[in-house]
Amino acid sequence: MRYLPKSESERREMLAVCGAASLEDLFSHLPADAKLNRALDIPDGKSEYEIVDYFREQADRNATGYPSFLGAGVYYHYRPVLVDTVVSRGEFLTSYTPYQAEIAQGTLTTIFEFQTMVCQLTGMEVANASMYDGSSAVPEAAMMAVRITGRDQILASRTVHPEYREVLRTYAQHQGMPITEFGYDSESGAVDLADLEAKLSGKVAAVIVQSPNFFGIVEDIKAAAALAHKHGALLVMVFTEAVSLGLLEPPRDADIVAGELQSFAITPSYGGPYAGIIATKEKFIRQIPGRLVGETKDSRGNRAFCLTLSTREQHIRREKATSNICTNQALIALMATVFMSVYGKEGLRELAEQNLAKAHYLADGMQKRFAGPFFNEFVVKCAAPDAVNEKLLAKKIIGGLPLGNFYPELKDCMLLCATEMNKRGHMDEVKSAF
Amino acid sequence: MRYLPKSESERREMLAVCGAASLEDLFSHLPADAKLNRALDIPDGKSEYEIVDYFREQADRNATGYPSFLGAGVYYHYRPVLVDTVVSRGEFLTSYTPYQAEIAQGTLTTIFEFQTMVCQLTGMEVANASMYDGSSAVPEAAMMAVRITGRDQILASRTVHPEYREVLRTYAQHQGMPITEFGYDSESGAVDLADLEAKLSGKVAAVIVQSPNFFGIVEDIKAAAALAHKHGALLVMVFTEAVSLGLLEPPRDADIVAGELQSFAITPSYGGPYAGIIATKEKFIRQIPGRLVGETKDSRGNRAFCLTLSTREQHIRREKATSNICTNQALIALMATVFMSVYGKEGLRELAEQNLAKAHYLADGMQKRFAGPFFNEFVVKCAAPDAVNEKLLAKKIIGGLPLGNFYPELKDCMLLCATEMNKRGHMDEVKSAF
Amino acid sequence: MILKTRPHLTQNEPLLFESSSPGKKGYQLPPLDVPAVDPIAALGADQVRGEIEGFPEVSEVETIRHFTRLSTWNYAIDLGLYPLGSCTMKYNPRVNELVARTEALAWAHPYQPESLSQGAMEIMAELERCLAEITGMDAVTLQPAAGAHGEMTGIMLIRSLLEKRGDARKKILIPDSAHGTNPATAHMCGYAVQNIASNLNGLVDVASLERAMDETVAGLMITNPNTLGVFEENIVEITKIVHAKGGLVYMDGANMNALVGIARPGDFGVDVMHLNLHKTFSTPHGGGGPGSGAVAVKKHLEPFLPYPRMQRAGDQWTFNYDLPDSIGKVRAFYGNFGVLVRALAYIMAHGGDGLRRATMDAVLNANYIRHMLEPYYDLPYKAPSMHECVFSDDRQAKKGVRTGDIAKRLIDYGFHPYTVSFPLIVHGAMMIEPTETEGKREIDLFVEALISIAEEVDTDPQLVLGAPYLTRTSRVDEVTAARKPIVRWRPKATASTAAD
Amino acid sequence: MILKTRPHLTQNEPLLFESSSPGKKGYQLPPLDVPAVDPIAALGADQVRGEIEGFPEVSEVETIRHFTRLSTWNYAIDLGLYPLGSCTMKYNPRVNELVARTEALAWAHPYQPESLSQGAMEIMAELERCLAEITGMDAVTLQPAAGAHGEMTGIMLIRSLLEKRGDARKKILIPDSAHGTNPATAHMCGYAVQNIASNLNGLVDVASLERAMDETVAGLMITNPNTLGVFEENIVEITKIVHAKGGLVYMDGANMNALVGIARPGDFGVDVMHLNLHKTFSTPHGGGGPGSGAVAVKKHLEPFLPYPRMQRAGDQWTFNYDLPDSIGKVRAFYGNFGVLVRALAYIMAHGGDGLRRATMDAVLNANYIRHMLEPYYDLPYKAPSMHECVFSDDRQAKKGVRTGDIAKRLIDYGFHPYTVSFPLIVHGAMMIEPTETEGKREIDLFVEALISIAEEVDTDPQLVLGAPYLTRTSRVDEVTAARKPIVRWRPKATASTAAD
Ligand SMILES: Cc1ncc(COP(=O)(O)O)c(C=O)c1O
Ligand SMILES: Cc1ncc(COP(=O)(O)O)c(C=O)c1O
Repeated sequence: MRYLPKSESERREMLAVCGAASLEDLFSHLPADAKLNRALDIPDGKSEYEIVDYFREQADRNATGYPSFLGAGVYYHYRPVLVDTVVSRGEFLTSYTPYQAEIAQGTLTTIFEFQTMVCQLTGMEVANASMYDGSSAVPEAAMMAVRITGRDQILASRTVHPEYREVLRTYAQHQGMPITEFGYDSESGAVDLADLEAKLSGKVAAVIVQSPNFFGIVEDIKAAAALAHKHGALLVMVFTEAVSLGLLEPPRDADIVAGELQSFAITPSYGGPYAGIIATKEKFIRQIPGRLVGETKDSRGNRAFCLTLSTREQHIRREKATSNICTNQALIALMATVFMSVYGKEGLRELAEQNLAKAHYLADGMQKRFAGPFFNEFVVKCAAPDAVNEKLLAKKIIGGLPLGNFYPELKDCMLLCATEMNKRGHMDEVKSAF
Repeated sequence: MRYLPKSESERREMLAVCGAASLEDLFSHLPADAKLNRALDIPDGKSEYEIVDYFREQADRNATGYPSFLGAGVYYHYRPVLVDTVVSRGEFLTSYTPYQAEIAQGTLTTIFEFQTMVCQLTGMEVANASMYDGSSAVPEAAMMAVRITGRDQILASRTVHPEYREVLRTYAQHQGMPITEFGYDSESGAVDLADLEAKLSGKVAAVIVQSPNFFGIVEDIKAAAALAHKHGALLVMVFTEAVSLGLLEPPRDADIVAGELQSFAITPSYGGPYAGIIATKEKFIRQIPGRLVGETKDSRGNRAFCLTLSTREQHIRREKATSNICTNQALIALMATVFMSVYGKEGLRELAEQNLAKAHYLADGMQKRFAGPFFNEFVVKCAAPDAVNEKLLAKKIIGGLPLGNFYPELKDCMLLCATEMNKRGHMDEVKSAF
Repeated sequence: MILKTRPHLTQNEPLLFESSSPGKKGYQLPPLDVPAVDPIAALGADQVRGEIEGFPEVSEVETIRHFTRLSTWNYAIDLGLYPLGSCTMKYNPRVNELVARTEALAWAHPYQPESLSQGAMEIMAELERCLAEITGMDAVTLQPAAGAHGEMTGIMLIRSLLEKRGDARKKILIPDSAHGTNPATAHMCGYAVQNIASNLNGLVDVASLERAMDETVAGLMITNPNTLGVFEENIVEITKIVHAKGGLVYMDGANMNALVGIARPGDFGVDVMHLNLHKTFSTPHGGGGPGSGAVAVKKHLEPFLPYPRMQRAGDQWTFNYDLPDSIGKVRAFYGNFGVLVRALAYIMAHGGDGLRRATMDAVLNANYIRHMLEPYYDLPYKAPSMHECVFSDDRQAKKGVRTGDIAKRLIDYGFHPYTVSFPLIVHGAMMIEPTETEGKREIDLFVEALISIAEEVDTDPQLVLGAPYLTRTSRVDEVTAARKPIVRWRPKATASTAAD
Repeated sequence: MILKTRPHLTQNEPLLFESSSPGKKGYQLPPLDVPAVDPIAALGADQVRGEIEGFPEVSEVETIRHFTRLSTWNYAIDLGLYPLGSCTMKYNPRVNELVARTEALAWAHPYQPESLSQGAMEIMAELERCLAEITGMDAVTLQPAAGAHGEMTGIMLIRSLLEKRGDARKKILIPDSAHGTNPATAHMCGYAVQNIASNLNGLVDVASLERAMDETVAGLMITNPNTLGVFEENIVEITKIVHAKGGLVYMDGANMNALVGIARPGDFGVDVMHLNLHKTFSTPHGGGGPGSGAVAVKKHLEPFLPYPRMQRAGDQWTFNYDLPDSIGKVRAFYGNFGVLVRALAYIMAHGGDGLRRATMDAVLNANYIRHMLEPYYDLPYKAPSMHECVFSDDRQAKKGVRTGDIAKRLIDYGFHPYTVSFPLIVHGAMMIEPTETEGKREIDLFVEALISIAEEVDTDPQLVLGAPYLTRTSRVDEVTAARKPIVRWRPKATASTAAD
């Protein structure tokens, strides 16, 4: 077998050293009732070419080449070719967590750059090396707030991505961390600050707000933070569309930022792998979950990087760790790092402005459900979202996300997204389908 | 521009050092009548994404996914994924000819391995680092034979790839190297040894025979070599289908082997780039064209490799060089090297046997034009080759090569090829089209 | 003698921020085909940021050089044996990278219509089937993003089942040899952790377990083979003890590379377990992720699995969200799909028999190393080894050389170190997992290196203490890093020279 | 001071043959879906070989490690400045690699029907158009595989035209500064070579040319800018002199990176020229190829171009083989199509104005280096530099240090050396071509390195003579290699240790 680099004679030599007569001998000490006494019911090993064919066949049963207006937490953006060039290098692809700093300075340096760029984008002071994704970063941020404040209640806006809130509920259920949701303003589509204020109390550890929110509306983080802070709670700002950070005022008033970098050259890949982040203020550094890379020196005095503050982590602190996370999303974070390097200061701005322009072109003349300012997504009213989507599918266009499942009160609404990849002609077709 | 790594301020600083006020200043010494006074008529620079779109659009106007039964010097074979993995490494892709051995041992070692494997396959003693392709290797081999023998005439079999013979004629025309062709046996499709013998004389430098020949027939190289040697001529053996070397007796009786390695994981790529080779006997090493890598030691006594015998080459010997070749096909030769490493001793045999089986399955029951033994190509008789191909095209199958253009006497014939990539079902469809 | 490496120059490289210059660009966007929109008009001046201070400004060639140069500072499987115990650093087949990039898979949106996602769903369904067969379990969820995430999912499943039975219970039992994620997970799921001391053979002490197991215990988290690489010989009895008291058995499947095709947790009493697809099933570790922590369960836990679950409706796959007992989602969407594609490609390449052969070669390699090194290093537990073996630095410590020092010296010999100081029950642990994708030659060089280091420790311990010498970065001061953490670049902090 | 590199360990690696073991496999084929055929029955026993002696037998993981390890022994553009004069080692954009692998282009068979090849043909036609515009010529053939191949094509074109006029003539004039391919090519085309000495400025001496040019001369092969990187200021006069005597002017276009968008050979009297697409148009050098040596001609040479020529038939491209005056094919099929795709992608990325800007940056870089280094190295010719500058080792030679030694020392400083000992008219030449894809930072480091080496030559010439020190392979003994050439591995020759 091509993945097993041994000849039969080598196996025999090695078995002899082990004092075993056969490979099966090596397992003779296993209790008989724990052993499998038949072959696995998995077809014989296949050649590379058959494997490629199989996945192509499956891919042919998926949509290909459909222009799409789906967003809702997963965005279509151009992917610079350099991204795969870099992450395909075996030195990045086939290494592991940089425990041994002396032979992992490549990975460590890129993570340090990643942490820095996440701080620059979010206006935070420290950022970790990545979380599984945006959705799981949210409960981790909430737990962090609980540790910091010593309080236990969480207030989450209903405009936070519905799946993120579901994940928050799952994580929270056994931690004695009650979650309360607050509403949105039915006019603007932004958080209902009055409802938030009403629900705030001295027991609240964190207020969680997303911007741009699930409806695409840019939130007033300053105002939400002011309310939270008034009650001694932390403000957790969530983002799902990282490209917006190229244009929007960073959430400097937030205490913790939890977000998803999928927009930064990470393919949609049917839902993952993506890369989540948590960023915060310097003073909360010891409560941050996940890995952190720090700058130091080697014994010759050269700048060097290493994993640091690992006493926060499970392999040292065990049940008292800030999180159980171990393997994170390093290679995906590297994709985002390369993306940020390629686009850079001017590029990210231009990219964000193109998104703004595209979405506003698409929205123009449509019946928008909400009046608040929006970035590259917006909610549009239509009697039968599914029917509109069917019409578009007939033209080989994938429409927007009908909102009825997540928001029963918005069952006559659809969330549409337009990015730099959407062409004007297709947008015109979408408009005419309503 | 993304390929120009300078900011405007850096340009200004550098211009200042040069004592120039502007970039245009750097060209002020060019005579005015030699200068272009308008912009180039080439559209504005495009983004990566537009470039990808353009080539996709062009690709969409080419055949995709058609099973094909074309061979005739260019063969469809599986391409191990490792090939692109290796040649995409910047260290191989973006380096040049290994003039500076101390920082090119990677390339040098792979070429040494390449040379060795070509020798092992062909039964020759030395091989060069590559030629442009198989077709240009043929005249280079002929010129080599002329230098070795001091004679000037070349006898080439009509069963050598017609395009290779055309290239031979082009190269030969101004070198006082007359080319005479000899025929094939109309029964067997192999060289007509009687015709060869009749045309041989003490003026002949080389006899050129291809095996498997253009009709797919395996030639009797031993017999042809015996005739050539009897008249003091060299025997040049040509191959276009390198996979056949996995199964066929190597041409040990030949003096020079000139061939094409396209079959070794080199995509058809509409005709190039491919990799030619020349291999020969040790005693002719100083007459071989192109680059050679040799083993030596470094000053610390470690094994090392370097370019060697460069006094044969144009940059030293100028008009007395063995050839004018400079840049060769190194990266493509590396593809073949990786291919040979992946398939190895057993794999190349199994691959060749699969080709044999597929072609014989396809040929079975068809009206073969020639009776000689064949490898993975054969000539089939049919009244109207073009009509058959049209019928197949309607089924999205690309048929064989009608032979009328190259061999007027075979205008009712088609050359068909079947490799490990051709599926039985498609072969059955081809059979039924005749 | 160092046989495997020679020093060679590598390029220095500053941070991206340090090589930026205003106006340098690595990107170009297609021209906008719609009217530009003034951000301030659209969003309000308060909402529009100024420039991203300090953000990189580099060209394309600088970007590729930056990351290429940095990459050369890394060790990787593609360069050699990577014997990090417990991490199963096996060869990552490149065909898996290719298929994961198939356009209609890589660019599939999780909310695209199910009718246009049948291929992706079929892939997930087939992987679930294979993993159930391999583990001997009844159902699999692919949602968890890594092993620890799978553990959390699994313990929540246990909790939900117990809650449904009427009592979530209080504690989880965990052997003291367990990985740190186990106790951390139990804690996140609202359980207290009770450690079970290992017996003299490094195994779960059945008597202690019996004593600890009562109706306040929700279950046992066990790793099998355990972190010493030893198969829990009493596993059937152990699971019976737990079950007898109404508890459930969670198995940490990080070490499944020792069992695939040989033994199935489902057959020896495990109720729920995770698999690390990035270990056993060869998906690349990528410098620390992504992974996948698929969780396999027995029938009785199936109703509690995260939603949605795939099910057949006629000839189509559909997602079922209507699962009232589900613990809920543990992450958005369906899992690390791109990782799942790779894992299935790996399983297909091996096939059933090939997977078993891989397991046998993995165990052969570990046993060979164990036998070759036993004369030189202390082997604290003598039970038969499966896929890894754990030595201690006991003999070398007498010369003042610890496992971490030997690890650093191994670097000079051209190898990534083994896992250092884990499991905690071995003082000065040296945990070696070669995996099946190492040939005899590479393993022999590794063995020779460790023997040579053992000799160095005898003759010249200082040599080992100062290692590594042949790396561009010598021993890194981790203490200072933690004392005053600098976790991001700032303009002022760069006194280092341009060519740093 | 060496600012750019630090030593780091790299993996040793034996040859593939040395790590083979019988039965190891790196491949698997799909099962045969037709009956197997007995080779001996089908071909005869005489025609069937035994096993391929010595051929590799290694697994997939060993293959990837083999080549990955070897790759780390190479320097490359992706690692830094590669200032090989005359080679135009510029950045190779990665998008070009992507588009060249587009399935329907990479897998197109040259004999597939024209109707199913329109995309490929359109790409070639568009590239021909762009190259004609850039060179100011009338027609382009893409068939030649590299520069030297293009030269051969071009000289054959000249010969064919002259033959058609009645006299092929005898000689080709070539400046003594020319690249070796020029005389070698002329010889292959049946011409005698007459050298034209350069004048004191390194330029073609117009008077000598005038003297040499007569009716026996078929033409002049000129390189412009010449190999000193100097624009032939009398080029218009030169071409007139040649034309006046019925000769033709061939331009070696290897240095077109100095002219694109600034000046066009077609406008200053050139009849035929080649372009090295692997230089000027950024296609990767790949360790020595593949390249493309497209040839551009004026109208009067067009009928002689290699067949087939593309032409329009309605809305389709077709190949025309019916060209009675054609010199014939110079290679099978249509050229190095995969290289052509990359070159067109490069041209599209820059656009007309971008190409001009690239030229200007290339010339700026060369002039900057020249100015910075002039105080330290002898500049034998003072004419203004275009895209490269040529120093000599004159000052350093006095200390016994030659250009080749300085080159080796540059390696320690983290750079690929410049071109050594070419052009021949400069004794001890140091030929430096930075290209436009180098930033100021990299160039400054290069300048500092050469200045530092100049100081080392003054203070410690032995240091320079022993270089390089920081490479895994120290100075290589090329003399022994040539004296008793070992150009292939043989089993007996491997006394070297397993871990070599
Ligand atoms: C025994 C064991 N359990 C659990 C884990 C955690 O898995 P992951 O890193 O995928 O979260 C690991 C990982 O190193 C491990 O070795
Ligand atoms: C001036 C000059 N002419 C011709 C050539 C030959 O080009 P190629 O190597 O593409 O055959 C070169 C290549 O180095 C060159 O520098």
